[in-house]
Parts: sequence; C-alpha cells; structure tokens
Amino acid sequence: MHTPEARARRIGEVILDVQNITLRFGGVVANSNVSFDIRKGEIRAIIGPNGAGKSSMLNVINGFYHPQEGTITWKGKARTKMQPHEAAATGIARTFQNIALFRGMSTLDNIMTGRVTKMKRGLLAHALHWGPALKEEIEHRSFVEQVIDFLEIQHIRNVPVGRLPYGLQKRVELGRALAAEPELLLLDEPMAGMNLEEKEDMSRFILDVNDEFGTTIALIEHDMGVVMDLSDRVVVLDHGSKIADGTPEEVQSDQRVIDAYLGVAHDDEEEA
Amino acid sequence: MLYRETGQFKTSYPKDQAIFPIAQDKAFILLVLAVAFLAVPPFINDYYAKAILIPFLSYTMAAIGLNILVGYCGQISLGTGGFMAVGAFATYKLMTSFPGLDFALIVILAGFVTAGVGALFGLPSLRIKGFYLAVATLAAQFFLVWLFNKVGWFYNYSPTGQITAPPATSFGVLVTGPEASPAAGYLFCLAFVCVFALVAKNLTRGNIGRQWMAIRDMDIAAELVGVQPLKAKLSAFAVSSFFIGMAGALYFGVWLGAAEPTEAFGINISFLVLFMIIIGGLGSILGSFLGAAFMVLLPIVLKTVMVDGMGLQAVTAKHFEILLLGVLIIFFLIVEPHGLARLWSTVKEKLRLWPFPY
Amino acid sequence: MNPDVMFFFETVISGLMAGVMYALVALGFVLIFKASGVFNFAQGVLALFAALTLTGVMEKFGLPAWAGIIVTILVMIAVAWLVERLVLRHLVNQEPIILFMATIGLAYVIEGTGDILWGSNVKVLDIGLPQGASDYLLDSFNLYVEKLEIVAAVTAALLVAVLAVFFQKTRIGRALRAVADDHQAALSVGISLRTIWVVVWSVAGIVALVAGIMWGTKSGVQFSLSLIALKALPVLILGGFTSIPGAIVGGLIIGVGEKIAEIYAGPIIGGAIENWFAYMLALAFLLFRPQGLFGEKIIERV
Amino acid sequence: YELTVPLLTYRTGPYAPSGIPVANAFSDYFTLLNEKYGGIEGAKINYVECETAYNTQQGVECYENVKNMGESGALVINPFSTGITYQLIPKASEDKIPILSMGYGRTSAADGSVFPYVFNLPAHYWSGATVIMKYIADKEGGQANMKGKKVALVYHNSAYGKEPIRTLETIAKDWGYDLMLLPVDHPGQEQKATWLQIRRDRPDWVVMWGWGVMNQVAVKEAASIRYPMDRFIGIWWSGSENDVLPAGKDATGYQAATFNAPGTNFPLIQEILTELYDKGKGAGERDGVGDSLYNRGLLNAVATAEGLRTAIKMHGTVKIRGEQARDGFENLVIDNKRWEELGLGGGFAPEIKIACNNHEGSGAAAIQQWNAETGEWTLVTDWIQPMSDVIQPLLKADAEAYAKENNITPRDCK
Amino acid sequence: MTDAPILKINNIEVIYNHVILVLKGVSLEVPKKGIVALLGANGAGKTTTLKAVSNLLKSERGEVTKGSIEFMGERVEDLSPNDLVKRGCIQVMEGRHCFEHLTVEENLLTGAYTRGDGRAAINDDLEKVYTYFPRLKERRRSLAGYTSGGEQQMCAIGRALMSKPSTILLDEPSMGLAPQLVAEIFEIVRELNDKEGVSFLVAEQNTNMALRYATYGYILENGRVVLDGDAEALRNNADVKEFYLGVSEGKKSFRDVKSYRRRKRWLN
Ligand SMILES: Nc1ncnc2c1ncn2[C@@H]1O[C@H](COP(=O)(O)OP(=O)(O)OP(=O)(O)O)[C@@H](O)[C@H]1O
Ligand SMILES: Nc1ncnc2c1ncn2[C@@H]1O[C@H](COP(=O)(O)OP(=O)(O)OP(=O)(O)O)[C@@H](O)[C@H]1O
Ligand SMILES: [Mg+2]
Ligand SMILES: [Mg+2]
Repeated sequence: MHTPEARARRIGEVILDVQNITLRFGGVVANSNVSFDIRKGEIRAIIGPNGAGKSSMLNVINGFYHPQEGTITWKGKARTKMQPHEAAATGIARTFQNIALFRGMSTLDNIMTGRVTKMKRGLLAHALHWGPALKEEIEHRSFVEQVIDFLEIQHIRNVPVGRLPYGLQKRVELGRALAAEPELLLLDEPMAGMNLEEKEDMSRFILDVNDEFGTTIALIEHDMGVVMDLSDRVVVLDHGSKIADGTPEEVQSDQRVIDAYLGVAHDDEEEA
Repeated sequence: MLYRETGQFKTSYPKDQAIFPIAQDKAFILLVLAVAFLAVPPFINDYYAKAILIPFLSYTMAAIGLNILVGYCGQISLGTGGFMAVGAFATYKLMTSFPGLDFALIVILAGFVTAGVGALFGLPSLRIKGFYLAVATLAAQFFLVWLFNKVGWFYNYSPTGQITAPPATSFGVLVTGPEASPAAGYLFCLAFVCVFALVAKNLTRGNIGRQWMAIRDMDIAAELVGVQPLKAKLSAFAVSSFFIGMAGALYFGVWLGAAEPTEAFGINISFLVLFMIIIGGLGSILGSFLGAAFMVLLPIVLKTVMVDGMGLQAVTAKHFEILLLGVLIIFFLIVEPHGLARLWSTVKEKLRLWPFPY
Repeated sequence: MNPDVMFFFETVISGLMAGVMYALVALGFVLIFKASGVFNFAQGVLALFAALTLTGVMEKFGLPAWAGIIVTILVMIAVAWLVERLVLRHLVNQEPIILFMATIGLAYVIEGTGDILWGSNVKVLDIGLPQGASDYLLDSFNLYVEKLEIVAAVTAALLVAVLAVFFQKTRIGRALRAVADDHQAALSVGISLRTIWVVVWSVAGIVALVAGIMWGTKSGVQFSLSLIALKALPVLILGGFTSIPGAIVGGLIIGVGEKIAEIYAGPIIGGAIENWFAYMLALAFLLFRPQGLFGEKIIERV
Repeated sequence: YELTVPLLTYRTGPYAPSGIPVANAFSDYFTLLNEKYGGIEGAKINYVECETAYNTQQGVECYENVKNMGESGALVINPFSTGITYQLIPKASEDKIPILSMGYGRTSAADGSVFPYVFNLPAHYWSGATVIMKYIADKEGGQANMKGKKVALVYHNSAYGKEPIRTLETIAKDWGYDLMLLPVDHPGQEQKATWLQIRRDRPDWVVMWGWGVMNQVAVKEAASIRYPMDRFIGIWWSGSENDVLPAGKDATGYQAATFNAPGTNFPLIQEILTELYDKGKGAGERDGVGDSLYNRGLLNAVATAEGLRTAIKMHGTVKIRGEQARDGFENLVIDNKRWEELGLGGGFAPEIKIACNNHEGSGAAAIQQWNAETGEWTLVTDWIQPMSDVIQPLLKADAEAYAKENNITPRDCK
Repeated sequence: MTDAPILKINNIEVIYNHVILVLKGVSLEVPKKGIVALLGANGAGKTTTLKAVSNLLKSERGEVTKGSIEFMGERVEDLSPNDLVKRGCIQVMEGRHCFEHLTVEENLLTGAYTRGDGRAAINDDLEKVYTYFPRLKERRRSLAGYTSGGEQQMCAIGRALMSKPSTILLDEPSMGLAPQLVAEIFEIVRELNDKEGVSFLVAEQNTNMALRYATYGYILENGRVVLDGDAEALRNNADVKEFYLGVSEGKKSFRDVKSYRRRKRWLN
C-alpha cells in the first residue's frame, strides 16, 4: 500500500499555497520571499539548518505570526490575517518544537482539549453536567480514547503530563493534534529526543494517520533518514529563503542542500 | 489495604468520569455530608454558627469562586473584596426593594449581578497578564468600594452608608436578621455551598474547565489549539464573580447582618480569600474547603489556646497569633506548595501503596 | 502670575513630590522582583519594621541617628539572611504565585515580631531631617513645597543611580537577572541562589529603611506605615516590575495624575478618588504596554 | 457572683495607638474597684478584653465569644468601633445585652424607643457637630456673621467620617455658610491634595472628623501650609496627644471637641496613680494616665460601672443579667454631686441623665486646645449644649427609617 | 578503566514527590578523561540520573534516597549545585533552559559566573564558543527567548563550556540540531576530551553517534542499568544493534517498520 503509485494516486490537488512570504522581526529576517505549496494527502517535509525559518513558517501557516508580505491560500481561499484559534477552527493542527502541553492537566484532558473546536455545549449545560452536555462529553471521550489506543498511551491516561518523560510528551502532543481531526497537520520536529525504536513508532503513527485519515502533513525534522523515507516532497530553507524543493532524492543530491545542511551528517546515514 | 481501587473496574466512560471514581471516597463524602446536614444542626449555638461555621461556609463559597479564576484559569485577582461588595449591596437593594422575595432567590440574583460586573472588570485580562493583572484588579477593588461608599442610592441614603440586612425568609424559614436561628442560617449556607460546589466541580471537569486550564497552563498553545481566549477568560471571570457575589450575599446577609463597604470589603478580604485557595490548593474544589477551614479556624484555635489555655493577655496573644499565622502559612507552603488538597492526595497515594513504601 | 496657573503648577509639583515618596517604596519591590522574580509583598511591612527598629534602638539605647541607622542596617541584613535560610531556600523553582504567597506569610511574621519587640503605639521618628514647608519658597514665590520631600527626591535620585550601576552589566547584575528568569538553569550554571538572595534582600531591606525613614518622619511610625505598599503598587505596574528607572518615572506619573484628578475632578464626582484613580491610570497605561513603561518584554514564543 | 464586663479592644492594627489608652483606663478602673471597693455593690467585676484589631469580622467573633461568659453573661458590650457597633446593634438587642457606644456608633440609637438596648452617652456625633458649629459661630461673633463664611469638613471616608455631614449641611442652610467636603481615604498618610485645596480656597474654618494616622498627617499638613491652627477644630476622636505630638510646636493652637476633661488632677485619677501605678499594678505606662483618650476610657468605665450599680439598686440584687443591666443604663443619672462622689468633680464630664426616649443623656461637649510647650490639652470653654432643634428631626427620621427597614415597632416612651 | 573514576554513582534510588520511584538502584562510573554514554528509552531515567549528580533534583521535589554519589572521591549528595560547578562538574539541561530575557551573549557570560580568571580569559572562551557555533555569533545581540530551538540548544551547550568544567553532564545534546551540527557537537566533545582532558557523561538518543564517540556505555531501562560495556562491545551487541542502531538486518526504511511489538531479550 506504500507503493509510490498508490500514494501518487492518493495525493490530490493543492490544499495550501504559500506565496512570497516574507517575515521580519526587526532586523532579523526569519523568512524571505518563500513560496511552496502542499498537496492534499501528501507528507511535505520542511528542512534546513538551525534558524533557517522552518518553525517560523509553521507559525505563519497557523496564524501565530503575521508575515509582512506574501499570501496564503488555504483550501482555495486566499487567507487574510487570522487569529490562531480561527486557523485551528478551519482544520489546521500542530505540534511544537518546544513541547507546549498543558503541564497541569492529565494526558486525557490534554487530548480532550484538542477537541475544543468541536464541542458546542454552553456554560449552563456543563454546570449540570447532565443530559446533552454529558452526552457530548461521552461522544468525544470515546473518540479521544481511540486516539489514545492508536498512540498506545493508555497506561498514562491519567498522569499529569508534566511528569512524563520527554518522548511520551511528544506523543501526547501528537495525540492532542490528532484529536482535532485536522485536514492539515503541522509537525515541528516530532522525533527530536527519541531513540530509534521510538522514531520507528512515531514514523508508523505519522504514516498511518496519513494513510487511514488521509491527513495532509507538513513535517519539520532533522533526522534525514526519517525525512527521506517518509516525505513525498521536501522544501529546503536556509537563512530564511528557499534553496531547494522537490522529491527527497532530488533534494538529497542537490549540492547547495548538501553544503548548507546535510554536510557530514549525511554520510552517517550511508555508513550506518 | 483498606484504601485500594483495585477490583473497581470502570465499565463505561460516565462511570469513569464520576466525581469520586473510588468507592471509599464516595462513602467518605456521603458520611461527611450526613454529619453536616443531620448531626450538626441540633448542637449548633450562636457561637459556632456566627464565629465558625457560617464564616467558614461563606468564605468557602468565595474561595471556590476565586479558585475558578486563579486556580483553574490562572488569572490572579485581588478584587475579591470588591466583588463580594457587589454581591452584598445587590442583596441589600433587592431585600429592601422587594421585601417578601425568597432569600435563596436574592442570593442567586446577587450572584448574576456580580457576574456581570466581574466580566466587565475581566476585560483587561485579555491584554494584561500575571502580576500586572493582579495589581490591575486592585483597580476594581478600590473603585467598587469607593462607589458603594459614595453613591447614596446603594445604601438607601442612610446618613452613614452603613447597610443592615433586614429579616428575610427562605422557604418560610427565617434566615437573616437577628431573630434567625443559628441552625437555619447554617443550613442555608451549607445547602448553597454544597449545591454550587457541585456546579463548580461539573464546570471544571468539562469542556469549559479544560479551556480554562489550557489558558492557565499555556495561553498561546491554548489559542493555537483553538481555545478562544476572549470567551474562556471572560467566562472564567463571570463564573468566578458569580460565586463570589453569592459569597458576598451570604457574608453580608447571613453572617455579618450589617456592613460598611470600607470596613467589611476592604482589600484584606481579597488577600484572605487568596490565602485560602493557595493554602488549600489552587485548582482544587476540595482545596477551597480546606483552605477556608484553615484560615477561619486557625486564628480562633490559636487565640483559644493562648488566651484561655495559656492565659496570655489578649493583646500579646494577638501579636503571637499574627506571627504564628505567618509561620504556619510559610510552613505549609514549604511542606506542600500545591496546598492541603495535594497533601491529602499524597497521603492517599501512600495509603494506596500501603503497606509498601512506594 | 495668574493664581490659577500658579496653583496648577503647585499641584503638579506636590504631585511629583508625592510620586517620589511612592517611588521610594516601589524601588524595594522592583529590586526583589528584578533579581529573583519574586513579587515581595512584605516590602511595606519591611519598611515599617526598619523604621520601628530605628526608633526602637534610638530610644532604648539612646543612640545618635547615624549609629541607629547603622545598627538598623545590620538588623535588616540579618533579616535577609533569615528569610533566605528559613523561607526562600525551601521554595526554589516554585511558581511565582507560591513565592508571592510566602512573602505574604513573611509579612505577617515580620509584623508580629515588630509588634512584640516594639509595641504598637505611635512613635515619633526624628533623625534631624528638615520638616514642614520650605519657608524660602513659600515666602519668596508663595510656592508650597515640603522640605522633607526635597530630601526624599535627592535620596531617591542617589539610590537610583547607585542601583542602576549595581544592575549594570556587572557579573552579579547579570546573575540576578538570570535567576529571575529561570531558577533551575541559574543553579545549573553554578549561580548560588543563596548568596544572590541574601544580597538582594539586604539591599531591599536598606531601601525599605530609607522609605521607612521618609514616611516615618512624615506621619509617625506605626502600623499604617506598612500600608503605603498599596500606594506603591500602581507605580510598580506602570513603571514595570523589572525597571528601576521605571519605579521613579511611574511614581512621578502616578503622583501628578492622582493629585490633578483629586483636586480638579474630585470635587465634581465626590472626592477621595486618588486611590482608585492611581490604579485606573496604571491600568490605562498597561492596556497599551502590558509590561509597563520600562518593564522587560513579555516573551511569547512557541 | 461576678459581673462580666467585656471590652472589645484594639491594641493592634492601624488604630492601636487610640485603642491602647482607652483599654488601659478600663482595666485600671475595674482593678481599682475590685481591689479597693470590692467591686460594685459587693459584686466583683470580671473584666474581659477581646482583641478585634478594629476589624468587623473579629468583632462579631469576639461578641459571640464573650456574650455568655461567666455567671452573669456579658452585662454590657463596649464595641469600641463604629463599624462593629452597627454590626452588633440588631444582634445584641435580640440577645438582650445593652450596648454602650460612648461618643461613637450609630447616632440615631439615641432614640431609645427604636433602640432600647443601645446607649451612646454622653454625646453623639451630631451633638458634637452642632457644638463645634456653635463654638465657631461664637468666635465669629454670633451666627449672623456666619453668612458667607466657608467651612471645610475634612473627614475619614467611612461611615464614621460621614456622620456629621447631614447635620452640618442642615445648619449651613439656615446660617448661610457654605460647606466644603474633603474626604480622605483610609489610612490617610497622603493628604497633599486635600490640603492644597484648603490652601487655595482658604476656608475660614476647618472641621475634622479624622481617625488614626490621618489626624497626625492632617495637623502636620495644616501647619506646613500655615493654616491658622486656632481655626482648625477636630471631633473628639481627633483630639488625642498622639494626633498633635508628631507635628511638634507647630501644632499649638489646634482645638478639638471633647466630653471629658484631660489631665490628672482629679481625685479618682490620683487614686489610680497611687493605688495602682505606684504599686506597679497599672495597665499601661504611668505618663499615659491623664491623656485625653485615657480619661475618655475612664469616663466610659465609670459610666459602665454606674449603669450596673443603678441596675443592681433598682432590682435589689447583684444577680443581674443583660436585661436588668439595660434598665440600669436607661435610668442612669450622674449629676455633678455624683461626679464629686466618684472623685471626678470639677467638670471632668457633663452631667448625664438617660431616659427612655433619650439614650444620649447629655450631648454637651467642650472645646480643648493644644499647647505644644506644656504638651497639654486645656479646656477653653465649659460644656456647650448641642442644638437639639436641629438634631431631633434628623434623628427621628433616621430612627424611623431603620425601624421600617427592619420592621421594628417603636415602643412608646410615654 | 585506567585510574580512579572521576564520577562514581553507587546504587542510587530516586523518588519524586515522596511517592514516584524512578531510579531503582543505578550504578555507573565515569573514568578520568572518559566519555561515557548513557542510553535508554524515554522515561528510562537518564535525565533523572544526571540531575541526581548535579543536585538539581531538589528543586524538582525529587530526592536521592539510597546509594551514594562521589565526584573526585568526595561525596556530593549534599552539596549545592553551585558547589559542584565550582568543583568543575556542570550539567547541560535537557530541553534548552536559556535565560529568555538575556541576550545570547549574556547567556554565555552567565556560564562564566563561577570563574575567577579575569575578563581576558573569559573573552577568549567566548570567541571559542562563537567559532564552534557561528550561528550564535550572528544572533549574539538578540534575546535568547526569541531564538530558534536549535539556536537555544547551542546557547545552552556554549554556556556550559564557558565555565571551563572538568566534567560535563550532557543531556541529549543533539536534540533539535541539524545533522552537520550534531556531528559538530560530538567533534567538540572529542576535542575537549583530547585537548583539555574533560570527561563527559552523555545521555543521548542518537545511539549511533554516542557509541561512536564514547569509550564506554550504559543502557538504562526503566530505572535500572540493564546492559553496560565498552562502546565497541555495545555496538556489536545484537540487541543494541536492533533496538538502538537499527542495523540488524541492514538499513531499513522507516516506511517498512513492522507494527507488532518485539520483545527485548534482556527483559526475560
Ligand atoms: N518572535 C521572534 N522574534 C525575533 N526573532 C525571531 C522570532 N521568531 C524567530 N526568530 C528568529 O528567526 C529565525 C528563524 O527561527 P525559526 O524558529 O523559524 O528557526 P528554525 O528553522 O525552526 O530553526 P530550528 O531548526 O533551530 O528550530 C531565528 O534566527 C530566530 O532567532
Ligand atoms: N518532576 C517529576 N515528577 C515526577 N515524576 C517525574 C519527574 N520527572 C521525571 N519523572 C519520571 O521519571 C521517569 C524518568 O524520567 P527521565 O526524564 O529521567 O527519563 P529520560 O530517560 O530522561 O527520558 P527522555 O529520554 O525522554 O528524556 C519518567 O517516567 C518520568 O515520568
Ligand atoms: Mg524550529
Ligand atoms: Mg531526559
């Protein structure tokens, strides 16, 4: 089922189109005139050296940063300056580079929060916690339980996430994003701080999400092995501007990319 | 071995989401309630009612309210005194304008009035955070007190601005005014606190509660996940003020019976209630109870021990009381920064593992 | 000169002066916050305690002012040491609100101790600071300015200068700010929280003494002295929790603002609006700059 | 059988400086009665202090705590705080315990028909206000000259501070002076704005209803703006040594109303000095004795004792409870002869005569003036009678309003 | 192991909040001038172990309840963290703890807080760090709070180097760094180790790298050392190959990962 053809068939039209984005912070240029698109159902990797502007790009996409120039077309509509929670409501979910979980809450509650855009009941209904409110709560709870099973984190369901080790926190964060049933899932270094085994698991989760729910995924990752294997297309940033864009193979062999980014590290993968 | 959830399997989500998933807890709470409602009233006298129980209950109500705001939504507020004043004066106006009106209803109405005011003063929280917000809420505190002290309409133009709670009944029983029996006042407050503690519990464990906590733990992430800060924060302010308003109503109507804004609703009340929730446990309804009990009982206990027990002079005792109060606050913070409630659950953890150390 | 203009002028001046007096108290808060991220509510009581101790030792042992001040400074350092030893040390890396709470507890302890040691009746504090209106200005310009407040202004200026230097990019100054940012990381690079805290609290104690002397001379030494903290808070948020100059500027703005409000708006909407007006004013500023005028940026990143 | 007499003190907190001397006087007088005179009519006095720190909530706790103390239970409550008094009025009336709020508390409580259990002898705030105005008019050479004059009221922005406003306004109407209201918020360390306004508008007289640190600051500020001290008059709670000492010599000339003479040259006070302080049994420091607040406390203690004595005489037994004590106070009479016997002759306080419809019993007050050189207060007038014609209607109105709000049917005092 | 170890952890047990038992008797040694790798899955207890050494546990309400920790032959459980730094043992904390409101450069300078040797020496090292991480030099003036994840990571590491330590506890140094930087980091480790004889205890997920540069390795599984040995030995251990290096049956694609759980041999 992972055969390129099969995937090619599944990958649809452009769902997100980013044109000439320039983002400045005072003197610092985080992104300069970056353009690329993301197709429905594909796994799109964004790579680049540290400080290249990858996370900033994600922040632009989900409305946390507002670029000085450039346009974003999301699901065919040119998007005006919008608040993050609005972006979330239109089906964009993400995980963060520096884990941004709600440390005081249990795993379950964290993931339940992911469904906030889907829950409608008002104050009074909740005050009684009975009838419609309870019903709603239960529906969403059962969906969340599926996510929990899927990510195999049942055992920490009720543990406050603050106490979890780094890797598990990452997983919970993914769960929170999945709970929102997003159309576009932004992952900022989901595998950082994981050992091989866990990276394999994580890869599996990402692929399954992509296959089973057809979720489009934008992935930032520094582990070339992962990027090369998972992604359909890769865009490479350096010092804020795009230096390459294409299939993993193309990018991998691009000299500028090798100089700017892969450097020595790439050989490891070879010899490993 | 007594305290174990083993063997208590949850067969459905509703069951798992019950307030007290563990049977022993449920039993324990039911016992407490039974005692509070049935065993206490016959023995209650003016002193217990007016000096311990009713203060405890009305402060608990306020503490729950503040806990929703500070403990669950992470917005520190020092305006509690002012909001209680709103509740109290709303009560007074309602009582005097519509005699006959059932006091229970009045309390709830007062709550709603305060909720409105609270939401209004909550607006800055959208921009201002942390201690900046905390200090800013003092604006509400001082302004409200000034207002009630200044505008005659609020105190029916009595020459001094003092307000006195006229006798009022609830379900035919006299609950305010000097003739009200201590038991009546006590039961009235108790009923209110229990019912609304439950409401608070429901709110905090549902969708809205999660939004609040998300804002508290990391507001940016919360917004990126889809929480609307405006809705979440203002609702927190409104709900919290609703509780605090009702607390003000009980505080003025049932407990003090008369009040002067500058005296009874000063900033020291704001701090007192804040202590309660911090000592009791931020983000814990149980904590609100424990904290209130702690802060109400401690001074009395200290006083009784020192004055009656050790025969100290009233004044020396007072000095030491202040000192010891501070010492104990610090002590408890050091032992368990997350408050008595957490202490309690740690003890339960240990019980669960008992007889093994870990 | 037109009397109205003259009077307005006078209002502004006395506003400025009052502001300086507030700033003296606010400085203490800023110091501790800037250097350890603790919102030290005990600052007001600390000022009271310092003033009490000063009067106390001067009465009891008949010390001259300068000697009394030195003794008091030593006492304040001792207090700082105790605070670190008994409180802060055990609360490393806790949320700010917990530390805030602890300082309130501390306020009780210090108040209680002060009462027990020195009793709670009014004490006149006179270390020879000039008092009353400056006759010169009053006679020659018909301008009313308190001598004491002129002294206060000068002292404040000196204090700020000294502290600013102290906090400049010196090794210790940087360490202080680091601690305020992240206790644990500070520990991990080998900054000794204990020394830092003792230092900072001592300095804050000395600042408190200055404030205590000024206010004590102005209105006698008694419990109410500790309540001036409430006057300092709006100054604090307006200037920014972390900025020493901010305390001064904030003080001046608040002082002038509340005086003008009280004198020109007060009579219309009914007096005694100073208190809440100060807070409203600060609030208004915050709506535009949530970190106060000079406060450190509130970093929002994901 | 012991007579339990509680006192709600505030020896701590922001107002402690005023609370301490009063409390000392109480305990001194009762110690003296017990040790030298075997108590009142042979019954020893069980004097109980309960610390409120001037705080309402604690006041309630104290009240509930003391009200059933000892065999007799509390015979009379001295709340010593306007706020707490308001608190206790309904409750105490219900528990049938008389409240003695001397020169503070709820003014309209003077109407015994609505407030049978509350006594505010010998003078309440409204009397105080009228007395001060009469004195001012007198200085101006008759109230005719008051027309167009400007009087400023600097008041503690609280129930207590607001008490005189209505009275002063009413008098202003028919005398034609204009009244300038200057509230000062608790605690009142910063009064620049207030005094700048006074400096600008130069009122002919400044009347002060101050409390605690506010008094001292006000006097100082007045001195600094060179406001003539002899045109600055405070109510009796703004007239203690504490209030003027910090201002040093500039305070000379400041005046305050009072219903008790200051100083120690009264037999009773001498007795206290010799019997207690010489024997080291005094409650406070020796030089505190004779201060104006000490003497007020003393007057309060004496009145308390006399009330109980009357009650005991009336009912022919020492085994009285609050209810009987109340009768005692309602029929309390202390004429000059009795003052003599009590060792307080020579104008220590005005004559007092309580009646069912008049729980104030006198209303007269004198003006005292401060002299910084000698460090003493001296009475500069004798007892000035209040303007009942002004007060009575206001008083009735307020009392009736209260009765109506709390559906009380006034008893008729024939 | 040539001479006496510089760091010796002896069978320690760590408990958080009085109830959560995390380390169940961990023992390990870091020889002088040694580079020791500490491997293990998430939650195995690597960070906890390091914090136990650097005494940062207390500030997380964790405590060492059993066993002993010796640094240069001296018991250090009761020292304060800064005493340890003074003695030359510094930790780079997991998850980039930079001082947000300080500029990158100020961050680096705080690292030199405990140093007595004058400005000149410090500035030299500053330059050295900048040569290691040119990116930091570019961003030296901006607040650390506003720098990218990787930049913060560099900042944290650089900060530790500034204290001229004799022993460095590295917690996941490679996290969030671009490939060539990961290599760079380990090159630095090796260089410091050779040139200045600095010893390292490295908790690392990138087993590949870690074992390539380390002399000795420990593998931690939920609170216990389950396997240890020379880097060589470990690299050739079948399990390590399979679970940590992923080279058992040649390089396989992440796409082809099987979904069923495999059991580790040392667990039975
Ligand atoms: N809010 C901000 N203010 C100022 N500068 C910023 C801000 N956000 C990002 N930057 C700067 O923009 C540049 C890009 O940052 P970004 O986080 O996108 O890098 P990145 O590609 O994610 O790097 P890494 O792989 O290390 O995460 C960095 O140099 C960073 O310092
Ligand atoms: N502050 C804490 N309170 C309670 N438990 C904690 C705390 N910190 C860590 N733990 C628990 O200790 C265990 C070990 O955590 P630790 O961070 O040491 O693992 P790790 O090996 O560093 O994992 P990772 O590789 O993800 O960093 C985890 O199960 C975690 O749940
Ligand atoms: Mg990034
Ligand atoms: Mg770790």
